[in-house]
Formats: sequence, C-alpha cells, structure tokens
Amino acid sequence: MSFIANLPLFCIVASLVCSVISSVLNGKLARWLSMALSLAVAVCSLLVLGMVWQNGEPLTYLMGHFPHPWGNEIRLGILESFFSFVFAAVMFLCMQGAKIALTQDLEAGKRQFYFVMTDLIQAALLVLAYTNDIFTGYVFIEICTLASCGILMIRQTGRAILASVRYMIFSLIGSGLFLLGVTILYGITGHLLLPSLHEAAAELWHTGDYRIPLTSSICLITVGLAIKSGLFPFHYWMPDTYGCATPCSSAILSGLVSKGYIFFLLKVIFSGFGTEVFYGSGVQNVLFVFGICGMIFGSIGAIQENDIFRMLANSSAAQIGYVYLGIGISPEAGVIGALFHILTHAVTKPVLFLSASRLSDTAGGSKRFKDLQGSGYAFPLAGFAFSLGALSMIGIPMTMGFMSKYLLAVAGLEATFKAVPTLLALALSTILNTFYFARTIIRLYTPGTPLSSAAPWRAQASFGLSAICFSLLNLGAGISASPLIALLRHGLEFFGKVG
Amino acid sequence: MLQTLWDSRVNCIAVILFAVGFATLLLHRNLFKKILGLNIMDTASCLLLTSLGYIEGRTAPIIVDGVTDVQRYGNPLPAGLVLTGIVVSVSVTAVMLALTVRLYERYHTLDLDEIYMLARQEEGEK
Amino acid sequence: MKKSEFRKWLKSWDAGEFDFTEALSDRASLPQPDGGSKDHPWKLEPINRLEQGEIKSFRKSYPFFAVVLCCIMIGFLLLTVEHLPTFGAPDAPAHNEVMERYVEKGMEETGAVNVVAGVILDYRAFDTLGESHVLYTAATAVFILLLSLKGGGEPERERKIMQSDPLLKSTARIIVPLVIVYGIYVIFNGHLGPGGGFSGGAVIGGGLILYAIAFGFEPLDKILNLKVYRMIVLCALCFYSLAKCYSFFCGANHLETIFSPGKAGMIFSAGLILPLNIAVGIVVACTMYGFYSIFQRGRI
Amino acid sequence: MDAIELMLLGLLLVCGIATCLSRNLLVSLVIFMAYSVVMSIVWVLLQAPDLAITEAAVGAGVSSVLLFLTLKKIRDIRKKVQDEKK
Repeated sequence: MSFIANLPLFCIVASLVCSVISSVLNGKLARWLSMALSLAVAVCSLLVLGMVWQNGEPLTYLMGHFPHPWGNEIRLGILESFFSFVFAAVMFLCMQGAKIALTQDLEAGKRQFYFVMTDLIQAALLVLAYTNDIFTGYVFIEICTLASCGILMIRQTGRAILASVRYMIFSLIGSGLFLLGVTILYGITGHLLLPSLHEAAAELWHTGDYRIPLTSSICLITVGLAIKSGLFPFHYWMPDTYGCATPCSSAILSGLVSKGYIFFLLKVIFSGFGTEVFYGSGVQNVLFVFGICGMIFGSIGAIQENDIFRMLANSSAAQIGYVYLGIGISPEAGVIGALFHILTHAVTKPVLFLSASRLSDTAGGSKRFKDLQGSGYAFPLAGFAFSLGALSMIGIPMTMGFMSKYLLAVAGLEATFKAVPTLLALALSTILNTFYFARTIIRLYTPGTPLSSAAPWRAQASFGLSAICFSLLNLGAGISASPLIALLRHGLEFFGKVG
Repeated sequence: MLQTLWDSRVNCIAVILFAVGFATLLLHRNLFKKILGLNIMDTASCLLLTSLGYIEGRTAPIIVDGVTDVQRYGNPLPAGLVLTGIVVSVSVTAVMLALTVRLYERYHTLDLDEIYMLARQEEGEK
Repeated sequence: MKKSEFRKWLKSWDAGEFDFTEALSDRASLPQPDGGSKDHPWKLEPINRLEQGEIKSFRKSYPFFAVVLCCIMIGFLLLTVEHLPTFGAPDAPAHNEVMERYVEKGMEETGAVNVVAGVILDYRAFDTLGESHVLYTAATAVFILLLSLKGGGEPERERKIMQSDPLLKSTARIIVPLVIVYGIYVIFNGHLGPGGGFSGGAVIGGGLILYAIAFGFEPLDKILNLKVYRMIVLCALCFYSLAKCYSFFCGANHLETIFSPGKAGMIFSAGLILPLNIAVGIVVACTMYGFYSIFQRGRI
Repeated sequence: MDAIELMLLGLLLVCGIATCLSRNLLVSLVIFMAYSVVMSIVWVLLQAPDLAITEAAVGAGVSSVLLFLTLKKIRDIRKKVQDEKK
C-alpha cells in the first residue's frame, strides 16, 4: 500500500487535533491554523483521488487491526476523495472570503472558538465522506450538528440563539430517528459496517425475511438525514438560521454541512442497503414528491422575503429539493444529476452569501432589498459575483446550474412515470428562481445612493480572491462539464462495489 | 400478534417511550420539556439497542475464569454502542440547556411560540 | 411547611406555564436586559393580535396533535417491533459471527477481560475517538454561550454557597472521598470489569460537583481554573488522538505496535486501553465539573 | 425476576409519560431523575452493567444536576426581574 493511502487518516486526526489546539490559541492564530488545515486537507484529498484513479478500484483502509465486519474501516473511492476535496476547498474559500466579516461579528475573547468549531466540522465532513461504518457516521453527524450550532450562535443576538434552538430541535429529531433506524437495522442484520450490511440486506431482501423492519429502518434513516439536511416539510429552520448567522456560518452550513449529510445518505444507500433494496422499498418516491414540493415551496418562500439573506436561505431549501428529486428519480442518471447539483450548490451558495454580506456592508449593514439599491456599483466585484451566482442558480447556459438542471431533466426523461412531473417541476421552479433572482439583480444595479463608499482595500482583496475562485470554478465547470460528469459517473460505479 | 408483543415487551416499552419523547420534542412548546423529551427519546433508543443485545440466560460479556465460550455471554456490541449514545445525549443536553438559559435571560419566558413572537416584534421595531 | 406554602414554593420553580396575554402585558413594564432597545418598550401592537389568536387556537389543538402523532408513531413502531426478532432469543441475527469473534478472541486480541471495553477501545476505536470529541464540542459550545469574559461573577452568591448547611458539609466530607476513590477504581478497572473512562469520569465529576456544592468553589479554584482545564483537555485529547492515530496506522500497514495486550486480568495489561481510559476519564471529570461551574457562575 | 422486571418496566413507562405530562417543571424534572434510575436498574437486569453505571452517573447524576441548575438559574433571573419591577 502506498503512503498516500494513509493521508485520509492523517487528515482526520489532524483536524481533530487542530480543533483541540485552537482552543488555547488566540483568534488570529486559530484562523491561520484552520485555513492551513483546510488547504492541506484539500491537497491530500487530491493526492488520494489521483491514487485511487490510477489503481482503478476502491481501497479499504483499516482503522485498527481488524477488517470488516469486526473493526472500523474507511473506504477510499473516487467520489469520497473528490467530495472531501470539494468540501475542504469550499471551506477554505469561505473562511478566506469572510475574513473581515468574521473579525467584526465575533466577540474578541471568543474568536478562537469559532475556528475550533470549523475544524470540527471539517473533521466531521471528512469522516462522513470516507467512513465505511454507519455508527461512526452517527457519531460524527452529532459532532457536525453541535459544531454547526456553535458557529450559528456565536453572534449571540437573541434572534441567533432562537434560530439555533430551532435548528437544534430539528437536527435532534433527525438524529433520533436516524439512531432508531440504525438500531433496527442492527437488530435484523447484526452488522454495522457498510460492506457487511450490503450483503446482509441483499440476502434479507431476497428471502423476504424481516421485510417490515427493513423497510421501516430504511424509512427512518432516510427521513432522519432528510430532516437534518432540510428537505421540504422540515425546512422551516432554514430562513431563520441562515438569516441571522454570520455570513461565513451561513455559507458553511448551506454549502457544506447539509451536503455532507446528503452525501452520507447516498453512501448508505449505495454501499449499505444497495440500490436494489433501497429503490425496491419505494422510499425514493416519497423523496421525489417532497423534493418537488421543496423546489416549489422554497422558491415561493424566497419570493415573499424582503431580506436578502432570508431569500437566499429559502432558495437553499429549494436547491435541497433538486438534490432529493435527483435521488428520487433513478439510481444512475438521477443520482449523477443530484451529485452534480450538490457540487453546483456547494460552489454557488457560499459566494452568494458572502457577496450579499459585502453588499449589505456597503448599504450600512442593512439586509433589506430597498436599502441595497445601487450597491452593485459601490462594490463592483461583489455585485459581479452575486450576479454570476444568481445566474447559475437560475440555470443560464455556461454555468454549473444549467448543467445540473440539464442532467436532472435528462434523468427524468429516462424514467417513465416521473418524466412529466420532473420536467414540470424543473420548469416551474426555474421560472420562480428567475423571478426572485432577477428582481434582486435589477435592484442591485438600479442607481441609488449607497450609504457608505467602497470597502477598505484589504477587505476587497480577501473577499475578491475567494469570489474570483468561486466564479472561475462555476464558469469552468459549467463550460466544460464533461470531465466532471465522467468523474462522477466513474465514481458512482465504484460506489456500489464492495472494495 | 399480542403474544409476540408480550414476548418482546422490553422492545415495546422502548418504542412507546421513543414515541412519547418524540412527540414532546416536536410539539411541546416549553423548551425545558422539549429537552426532557429529547432525553427520553435518546434513552429509549438506547434501551431498544440494549434489549436487542440481550440473550436469555446469559451473563454480561465480562470473561470469568478465562472461559471464552460464546454460549455463556451476551452480545457486547450493543453495550458499546449505547455507551456512545449516552455520551452524545448528555453533550446535546448540556448545549440545549445553555441555549435555554440564554434565551430566558433575553426574553424571560421558556415558551417557544411566545419567544418567536417576541423576536418578530422586536425585529419589527428596528 | 404547610401544604399551601409547599404549593407556592413549588410554583415558584415553574417558569413555563402562565397566561400568555397577561405575560405579554406584564412585559410592557419590564426593563430590557441588553439595554439595546430601551426606547422601544414591549407593547402589544394591533397587528400581533391576529397572531396571538392564531397561537391560542393552536394551543387548543396542541394536545390533539400531540396525541395523534404519538399514536401514529407508536403504531408504526409496534408493527416494526412485532416483526423484529423476539426479545432474548439466542438465534437472533444480531448474535452472529461478529459477536462470536468478540467473545472468543476478544480477550486474546485486546487483552481486556471486559469485552465491551475491548470492543469500544480496540475493535471500534474510531467511534470512541469521535465520542470523546462530541463531549469536547459540547463543552466548547457551552463556553461560547455562557462563559463571561469579564470575570467577576457574583461574589455575593458564592459567599452564600459557602455558608451552606452543616449537615451537607459533614455528609460531603465523608462521601466525596469515597465517590472520588470509587470513580478512580472504575476508571482503572475499566478493562477488567464493568466501567471505563467515561463512567468513571462522570462519577469523579459528580464527586467534584458535590464538593463544590458543599464547600463552595474557592478551594477548587486553586486546583482547577480555566487555564488548567484547557491544558488538561488539550493534553488528554491530543494524547488520545495521536495514540489512536499511531495504532490505526500500524494496523492498516500491518506493523507491530509497541503496545502489547499483555497478560489478561492484570491491571497493567490490555495495551492502550488503560491509558485511553485514563485520558477519557480525566477529560470527562473536568468537563462535567466545568459544566456545573459554568452554569452556576459563568466561569471556571 | 419476572415480577421485578414487569414492575420496573411499568414504572419506566409511567415515569416517562408523567415526565412529559406533568405541569410543573420541577416535578417533571424529579420524575425524570426517577426515570433515569429505573432505566439504570433495567440495564442491570438486561446484563449490561457498564451501561447501568454510566446511566446512573450521567443520566441520574450530572444530567439532572445540569437540568436542575438551569431551573435554578431561571428562577433567579425571574426573581431579579420581579425585584426590579417593584
């Protein structure tokens, strides 16, 4: 085994150790440490991706001395390493872009705690991507929940604390259901590691034993993770939460944390239950319906808002709907669409949040649309980044948003009964998206009188770097999407294979 | 059916408690009660997990006199998982309680609907 | 205490259930805690009457919703339970080759007599690594919320705690050492019998809390203040992560570790399990006491 | 053994439901502590002594102390506010 195979373990342990060390550093050092960590994790993940691609097959790495079904292990596959690369890179860019906002929003003596939390989120996302064990997944989901709550409430206004209470309640309901699902699954299969679960579940499905517990555990696990990632009927915490958190937290939460849960769900579906069992149980139809509802109701909610952050939050709920729509359509084309949309959203939503915060700074900190009038001129780069992100969310060609909608539509056409609802929902939600994003862009570029002049040079530089990176990624992947799609397709073939 | 349920009565109690805790967590408007509901929900799923590892007539998985006969001991894995579950539950409880104290300091009530209304009112005044 | 007085006392603990309208109109005269919105006293706007009505009607239907939801959940879960393997059956699917290996080879492979300790600290050590960081995350979150940076606290209240009941003091004088010794025993005995780092740590934490209740924080402040707490947690958790990283690294690359299982049944056996238990125990004890202290007075 | 088990399970159910239904917060907290203790005894019966120790120390001990402290803190805040109002 080459040395590179050890890197994921080192990344995970380094994130945990960094989080512990950060608590005794001061705010500035902790931020440097955290950013260096994200960068290092991104580089390591790329190396792992290269190695796995060359090997041509996924690799299991023992966490201890015992192989499955006895001991913990992690699995290095294409999708795993690619997504952990994306998560780490987006995390780095978020922290880079929100440098100034973070200094303003965080209380001086507690600044380092923010970076403790981001390091823990980094560790949890890595583990959710790599792990091969459903219970390890549960533990790190909890770390992720608590740490997300930590970065939400760090602002400590009444509203932020209320929002984090609501977030916690929904998350805890989700993890309670998830734990119950895992319990039932353990009761009928006796395994917790995904490869062994895969065999056991397939066997149970063929013999027909324990059909009801198996179905209900699939339901519970799926519903638990769907609640945590904010699928339609449970998205009510989103507007509040993203609306009053510091922009960096909103960006991390919407771009990464909810995506981490969805990625873990996909992992459980593909390497745990197996697509045959999951798509035979009928749960995907529920996801499909709720995905469509989420797309439409999220967009309608976004239209009603007059606060730019709450609008983006509602739009996030709609985007989560797209992802679940893809999962609901079919295990091949649909899931590729869903994965591509995860990438789109991870690249687009953070930059929307960050540039919205810069824009609202030029308007004297107000988040209302009417105060933001003309702020696109006051900070041209933020205006440009916001507009590009918005266009990508609408699905204009040459952006990633277009490609993900295209993939979802193609996947929908392949499925017999779901073709019409998919296309209708995509069309309707595109119209709604266009309505509220175009309204915002027009507002930004209507001449008005912004309260304060341009931001200081340093603020522009740190934000500009990350905004440009995000925009380039968005355009690059939108224009030449085929290598990315090939990577996802190849990775998905790996995903179900037992290494 | 009733006979089956009676035979696995520990499991039944566990799921009933889970449902009670779940309903309290989701619907009770008092934050403190919600936290109690959360704890009940967590311990209930722990109870279910433990009872799945129990085997009639066998002792706890602590090796006595070096006898490593499988027929003698219960299943050690659920106990290990439940230990983790308990830790998670106490951590979450502590965070929720800290949030509760802060909310009460700010709004002087524990009723979530009321707090929500107050927060909206406050925002409207700004 | 008379019955009515007891009722009144009990009522004073209750902060949840009072009349909604009354509470809101009460609040009109309350001073605001952060002083930020002093110019805007709380008042009932006419617009909010409607919402208030909504909430009231929801309140009436609340018990109904709760009962219906609860019944649906119970029905669904009971159906599942009916099809689960019967309670206590030895041939249930959960009791498979995994369990056999744990029981038969566990002592030999991990050196722990208590198979549960072997499972959580050796076979499935990655879970437990996460578990200890869950507690750390929670502690950090509580710090963010309740740690007051001004220091100070409330000296008056602390003095009041000092003059606690003599009965409590003399009881604590006897019980606290016993509790702490028992906690240490549970930690050190984790691989030999029931117990382990977490439970032992919680017992010690409980003992420290009892001590603080009886004798006040001052004697403990000299030993365990924020700085010491941070260093302890830093050292213990880093030791934990790095030791486990080393062990995982050796396991995955099929190298020999320097930690051998040793002779099962001895105190100093079972390789890494004992040191890890001690590290977890220290972290848990300090964190539990830290929670108490920070809830009580906003600092450690 | 069977009788004890039944009694404990019944008690567990009653305590669990009463915690959620009782109107007074202090009362429900005390019932919750009883629930935790009963749960730890049930775990002894289920041959899981590790869990019993942990639940007794954490559920009935530290967790309940924290819950109790929260109630106390809330009462203090309320008293302070009432005093200021006078």
